Amino acid sequence: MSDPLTGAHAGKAIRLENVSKLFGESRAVDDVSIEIPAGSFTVLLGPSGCGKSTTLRMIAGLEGTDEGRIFIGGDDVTGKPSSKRDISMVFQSYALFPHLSVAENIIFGLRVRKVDARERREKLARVADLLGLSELLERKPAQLSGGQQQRVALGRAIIGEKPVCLMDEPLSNLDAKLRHEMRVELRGLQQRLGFTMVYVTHDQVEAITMADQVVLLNAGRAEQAATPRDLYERPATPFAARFIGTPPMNLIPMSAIEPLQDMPTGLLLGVRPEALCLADDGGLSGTVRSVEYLGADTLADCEVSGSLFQVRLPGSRSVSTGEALRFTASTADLHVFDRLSGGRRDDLIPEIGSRLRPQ
Amino acid sequence: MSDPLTGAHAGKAIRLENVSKLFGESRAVDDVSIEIPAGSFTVLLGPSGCGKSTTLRMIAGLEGTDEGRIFIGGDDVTGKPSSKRDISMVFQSYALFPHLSVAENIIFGLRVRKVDARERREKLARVADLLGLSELLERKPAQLSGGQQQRVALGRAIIGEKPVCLMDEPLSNLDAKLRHEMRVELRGLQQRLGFTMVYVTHDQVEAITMADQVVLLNAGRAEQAATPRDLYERPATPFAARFIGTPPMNLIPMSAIEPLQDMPTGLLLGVRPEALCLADDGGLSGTVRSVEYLGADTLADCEVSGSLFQVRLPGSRSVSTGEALRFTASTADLHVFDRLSGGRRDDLIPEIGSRLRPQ
Amino acid sequence: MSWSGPTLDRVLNTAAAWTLALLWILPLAYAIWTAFHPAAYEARFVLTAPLTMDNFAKAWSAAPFARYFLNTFVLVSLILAGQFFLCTLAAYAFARFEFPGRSLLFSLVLLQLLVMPDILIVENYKTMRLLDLVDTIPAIALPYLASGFGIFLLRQTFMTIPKELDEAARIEGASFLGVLWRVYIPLAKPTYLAYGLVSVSHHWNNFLWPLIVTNSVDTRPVTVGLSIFSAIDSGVEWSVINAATLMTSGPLLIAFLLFQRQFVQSFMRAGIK
Amino acid sequence: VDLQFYFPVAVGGKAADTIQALTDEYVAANPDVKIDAVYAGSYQDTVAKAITASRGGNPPQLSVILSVDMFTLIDEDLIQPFDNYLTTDEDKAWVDGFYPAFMENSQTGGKTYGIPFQRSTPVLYWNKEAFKEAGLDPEVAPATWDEMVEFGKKLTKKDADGKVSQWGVRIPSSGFPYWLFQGLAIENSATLANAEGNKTNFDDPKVVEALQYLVDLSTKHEVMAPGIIEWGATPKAFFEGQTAMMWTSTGNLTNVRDNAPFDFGVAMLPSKETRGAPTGGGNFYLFKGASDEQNKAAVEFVQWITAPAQSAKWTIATGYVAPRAETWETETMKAYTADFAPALIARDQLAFAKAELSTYQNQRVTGIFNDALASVITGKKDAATALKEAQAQADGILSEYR
Amino acid sequence: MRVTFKRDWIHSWLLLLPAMVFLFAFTHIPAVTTFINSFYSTPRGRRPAKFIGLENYERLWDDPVFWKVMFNNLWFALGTIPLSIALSIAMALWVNDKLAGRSLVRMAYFTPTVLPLIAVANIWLFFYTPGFGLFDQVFGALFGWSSTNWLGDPATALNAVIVVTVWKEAGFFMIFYLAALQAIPVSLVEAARIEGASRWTIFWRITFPLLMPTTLFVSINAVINSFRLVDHIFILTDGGPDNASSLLLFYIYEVAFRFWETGYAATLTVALLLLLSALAIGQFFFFDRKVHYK
Ligand SMILES: Nc1ncnc2c1ncn2[C@@H]1O[C@H](COP(=O)(O)OP(=O)(O)OP(=O)(O)O)[C@@H](O)[C@H]1O
Ligand SMILES: Nc1ncnc2c1ncn2[C@@H]1O[C@H](COP(=O)(O)OP(=O)(O)OP(=O)(O)O)[C@@H](O)[C@H]1O
Ligand SMILES: [Mg+2]
Ligand SMILES: [Mg+2]
Repeated sequence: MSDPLTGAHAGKAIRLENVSKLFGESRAVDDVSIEIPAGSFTVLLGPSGCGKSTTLRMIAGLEGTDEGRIFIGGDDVTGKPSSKRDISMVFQSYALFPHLSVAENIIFGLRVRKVDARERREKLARVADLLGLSELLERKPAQLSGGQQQRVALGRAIIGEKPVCLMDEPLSNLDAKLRHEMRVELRGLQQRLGFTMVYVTHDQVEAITMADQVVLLNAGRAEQAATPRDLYERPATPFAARFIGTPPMNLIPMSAIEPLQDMPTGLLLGVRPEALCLADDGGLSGTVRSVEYLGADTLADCEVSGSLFQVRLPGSRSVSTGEALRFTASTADLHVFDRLSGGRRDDLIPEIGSRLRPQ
Repeated sequence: MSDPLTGAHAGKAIRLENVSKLFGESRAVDDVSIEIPAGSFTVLLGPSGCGKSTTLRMIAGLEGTDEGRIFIGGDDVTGKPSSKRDISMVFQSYALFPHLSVAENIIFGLRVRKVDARERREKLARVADLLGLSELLERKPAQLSGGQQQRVALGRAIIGEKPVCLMDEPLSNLDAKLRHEMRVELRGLQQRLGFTMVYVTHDQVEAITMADQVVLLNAGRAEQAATPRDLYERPATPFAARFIGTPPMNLIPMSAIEPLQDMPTGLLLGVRPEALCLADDGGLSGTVRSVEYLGADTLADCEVSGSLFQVRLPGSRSVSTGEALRFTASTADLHVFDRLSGGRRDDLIPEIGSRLRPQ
Repeated sequence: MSWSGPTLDRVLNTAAAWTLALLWILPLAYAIWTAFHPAAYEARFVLTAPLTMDNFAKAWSAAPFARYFLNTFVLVSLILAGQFFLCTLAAYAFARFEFPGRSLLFSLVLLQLLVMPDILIVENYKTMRLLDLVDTIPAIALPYLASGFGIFLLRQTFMTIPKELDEAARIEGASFLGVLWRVYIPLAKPTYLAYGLVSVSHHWNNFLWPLIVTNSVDTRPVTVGLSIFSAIDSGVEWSVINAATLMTSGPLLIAFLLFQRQFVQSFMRAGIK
Repeated sequence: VDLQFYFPVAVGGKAADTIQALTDEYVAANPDVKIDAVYAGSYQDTVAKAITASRGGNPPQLSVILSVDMFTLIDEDLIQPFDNYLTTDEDKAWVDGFYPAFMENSQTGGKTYGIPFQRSTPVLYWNKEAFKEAGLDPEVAPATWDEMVEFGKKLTKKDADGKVSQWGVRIPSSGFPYWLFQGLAIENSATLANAEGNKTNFDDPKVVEALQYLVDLSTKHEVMAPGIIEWGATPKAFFEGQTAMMWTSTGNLTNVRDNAPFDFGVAMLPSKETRGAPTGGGNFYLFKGASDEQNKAAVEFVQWITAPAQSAKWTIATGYVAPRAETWETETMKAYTADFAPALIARDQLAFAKAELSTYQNQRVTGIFNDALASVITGKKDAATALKEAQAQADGILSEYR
Repeated sequence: MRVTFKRDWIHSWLLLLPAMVFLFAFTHIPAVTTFINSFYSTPRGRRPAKFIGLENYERLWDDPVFWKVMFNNLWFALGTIPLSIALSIAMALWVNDKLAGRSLVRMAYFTPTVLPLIAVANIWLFFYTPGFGLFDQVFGALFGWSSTNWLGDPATALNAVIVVTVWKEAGFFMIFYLAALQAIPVSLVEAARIEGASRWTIFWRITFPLLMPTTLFVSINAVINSFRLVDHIFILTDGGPDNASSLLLFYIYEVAFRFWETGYAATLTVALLLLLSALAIGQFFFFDRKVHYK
């Protein structure tokens, strides 16, 4: 096929080596090292203020680094200006040029690089086609809906066929339906074109559905880098355990659970609401404190000897506050963390699992 | 208890009688009649552009009505200006006064109504306490996070103890976590204080989790008004069926389903992805076309003789494209719609259920 | 724009900015030089030149400046208050209401940008005479109160204020004037500041109309006092003129120096989040 | 009686103070009269203010305005002759007591419209040190046009590049070039306008010759800077040694005495066919629209302020030429001139002085003349053509007044 | 809704009433009177004004000074407007950037706005004076130039006046540009940088187009000012030599307040107004295509 936009531009790997960024006294990014394989879709995930944008902007060269080095495709780009890094970027606010038409917005970079008119036209046609923008090329950004603006920003980023594309919460201004559509579209595009994607979001659903690799950041530090499934199934820290999954994982000090009170202190037991199943007898017994009906599911907060466990039940199972429930979980769904070191204690899981088994 | 903010101000009922609104030629709201019981939490739900905001703004008096009449607490308020309708409102953008401190924002209405300083102080203290804003009273809105701004807007709305509170997508600018927290908080507050809430959203999760009554709007007309559970379990129209529930209900023409091909034409079979269970044999058999991993769940699109069914599976069950699956659903989970009249055909369900039962 | 070290580009820009700044401040620098040195050093710039306050003394005694200052202050305040009041009301109407005659009236306002009151001196003098206001401070102020520029500027600002704020205030029970007072005016503060500065500096320096319409020391502004030193049969005495200039525009310069940070920052904060 | 009286100031702040002081003195002595002396800006501003106020129906009773604006004010029908209130023989004698040169601009059609008050005349100032340096007798000023050229050549200092550090003479020509030029014209026995103010003689060959001489000073003889020469900067140029001689108003006497860092002399303007100079400055005018009583009081005030004692104070404070011979006879004046002899030169020159150019629609006609002079001085036109065109335009304007 | 509409109308008319009273009393009625006067002869004491139809306009057509002044004014406008706007943009960009000593520089740019033009004109008079004036001293010392009679030579007089005007105006316009620059989102500039644009490209392709609404506003002001700012001419050149530096308003002032030909002055005023309106309207049309409004 003669379409140069399809798989023609191979991605480049990105490496951050002990990168830090200070704003005044505070370390917005603190000694972060990340490996981003060429052609991968990597998501930087974390709560607001954890340094995701700052990290991304350092990769883009919009922000200088205070410590450490950054490599793109093996070249040290630490001191290079953005315009020399051969990357593209989509901003949260899209940063479309309001005075330029959609077409002019998309080919802005080509114009800057003095690509000749014929080539510009051809590429524009292809990109517009790909993104379904062909009808809108003459409009101004203000005349577009949010999703269409999003696509224009995307078009501007991919037309240059840069090996690396950076995105900072590109979907956060869209409504839920559109967000879902764009997720699928973005992921498809990246796979088709093969560039390296670094994608910032604080929305774990986005991260989990799109990423090859998720880098979880917390307070300026990299907490865990893993595939979405690993992150969900084997979160490395209590923070990761609570951050990934809605509703979040139940994380209870063992000292608060009767059968486990003689375990070493400082341990946390983790179990996801959806991993808890109702049992007729055995397991833990609790009282329903509050109920949230979600249609497909119902969430029940159950109190078990002073601690609250959240349990996900099918929407059709109606429960009411005050009701007594018994529930259990399979050993494979248990997580144990050491509160002090912050790490997993997988060695303890069989022991704990057996203790919680209905006697 | 001497707290006048707790249950002191009873809500007022709201009635819309054949209300219409024209913008030029187009009917943004078209002959809508709604009953909103006093003290209820009523959600106006619908896709973008369906006329939710316009309806709400007519209730608020910010927009005139072209036809029909509006009653609040039995009084015809159709011609009255907003300032005379004794309501409060929270805007999507919060509409906090950027030049005023949090405290001044909250007591804005009291000042306008020349409530004396002592009373203002007392009420402010109580509201701030209630919403956890006591530490922030001196800040300017720009110095607050989205969630805090939200609370300030809420404070401004409730301090006046108005019998009616209107909200236009108040949570749409917040991130997922915060949205969840605020939902619980808002609902609690309304129940505690007892005012009538009219709440606009396009997010069905919000509607379902919070509402006593959901009014579903579509293209300027009221499609269905019901409790969330009714709406989920017995949607009145194909539109309601697809709009409520994520992922949306599978809605397939019967003619495309082999065992049902001899049913009357123009019928649609509806079944929710979460109502489909894997079966070892019998039921429908299909091939997995695509898979979306969501952590707790996995969504699989299965092709059954040309039609796509979406099936929700537990996250732990790994499926891959190309795999063959068999699934079934209980008769109680089936919905049948007449495409022409747009109504339910519950009479046909037993028949269809039996046909789909594994033979 | 934060990143990047001291590049050549940046050095050149800084140098150019400073050069221009020096050129721009030259007249003021010269005024200061001559005002504090004897007349003999008007055209000779030697560092050893003796300092003197004589020029100020001479300038001060040439006219009742104390009274003139007071008059100017009253005049400028009056104009500013009047302009703020009239322009605010008119701008509010143009920015937020639909009413018949709107575009016609607005073009009449814009017309005032073109028709300078300075050309209409004779007609306006007749009006003042008719109103029996000749030789009063209000007479100096009246022709300038309804300023097309002010109305235009405030209208633009009001139009940028989000409509929800207006609506929120109305829901809270504010009347249409209440909305103006509690929402629009506070949010347009930077514009008021900028416009105020421009207006004050313009009217502080206005000369011909005040001279013609006033007769007595009790009503005249400082510029009339200043004019004693210019247009002189006996040649320009720069040291005295400049001393007088510094004296008369001193308060403005100092006010700007004091407020410039606030002034510029409030401009920057004008964007509403 | 209430009187309002506008006055301009053209020689610095002291003038305003002096007028105010004199007025106060008069009011103190005549409690039934109240005089409101209004400072009205420059001459230009004063006439604008007076006319605006009159048209607005609020004229002053009395105003000091340029003597040359007499015809304009008559034309506007704003002023009345003093004669109505100068009926006694004594009064008539008083009018005759002013120097005739000043009265030329103050009377027309046999009526007296203006009473000379702040009057001046141009004189030549020279730098004695520069003369000495150039090998000239420092005590002798050039007496003729030729001498001025001759001296000027000696006084002009040029360096190798042709850069001039000191010019010989400086005759300013900005703003109102006609005034000093008129000195040259009079010296060449030319009259620029008739006494009725309705005919000019701009294209008189003698005028052309005078203008040619002025231009030659720069172009041919190179003793004066080329182009328009700024009036206001002239004294400073003199102090700075930029020029060894300058022509300027007697109004500068005090300034030069106070600020010249060298010994200087003051002389009459040099002669061609005759000595000569125009007069200049402002007269009192009596405005219409006042009551008889006010007019009488106004005339009495004018008589008082031009009386020797007051006039002497005024002259000493400002450097203006006292317009009556008797003033110069007072002890104060004698003491002053003994101390500062140059003050006498202006008075002596009055014998040769003529009326300043003044016609109907005066500002417009002189405007035309000024433009013509400027165009010749800047080399845009030759003298004869420019003056001829100016004359034609002036005729166009003045014909209706004949 | 009809009810509220009516209420809005009355509110707006009431709001506008005070301003309109003043506008009519001191601008529109006098302006109309002026217009009517332009068809009458100048009243002179003994001869009242009489209707003379278009005679004043014929005179204007034949008046060489009018055409000269008109030409001067065009040159003046061409000299001041682009230069002061360009300088003010440069100033705003500099002052908006992180520049060493930013507030001092900003202050320097702004001083001309605060100083009275009449007083400042005297200072410039000194700068321009041949021989001992500042420019001659500086240029003489630096380049060995011989003295130049800036104000006394018809070739340079108007340009000298232009320099003073640009000096006076640029700082004033800078303020508007500064405010406009603050309103441009930083991310736009960053996006352009990522696309590889140089500072120069960013300015011409992004910043400058986004400043267009401000440029429209400023340039209309500049056009009006180029016909209005004449105070300094009184002191610097008095319109000379031979009207070389006279501008339309200065000429109107001369005709009205020196020659006292009010009829003709009214005619000139009408001409000025027509010209200004034409320019202002023309500007709107010219810019309207290029201006991007938010
Ligand atoms: N220009 C700046 N000056 C000072 N501090 C800054 C600046 N930019 C960011 N910070 C701080 O650095 C930290 C990290 O900011 P960053 O924008 O990278 O967070 P983020 O993870 O992108 O958050 P969000 O999800 O809210 O966008 C925050 O504490 C923030 O306050
Ligand atoms: N001021 C207006 N002028 C013209 N049309 C309008 C105006 N306001 C709304 N509309 C139109 O009326 C219809 C209903 O708009 P409305 O804002 O009520 O929708 P909505 O349900 O609130 O949508 P959203 O979820 O996007 O806020 C839309 O088609 C919209 O384009
Ligand atoms: Mg961020
Ligand atoms: Mg809406």
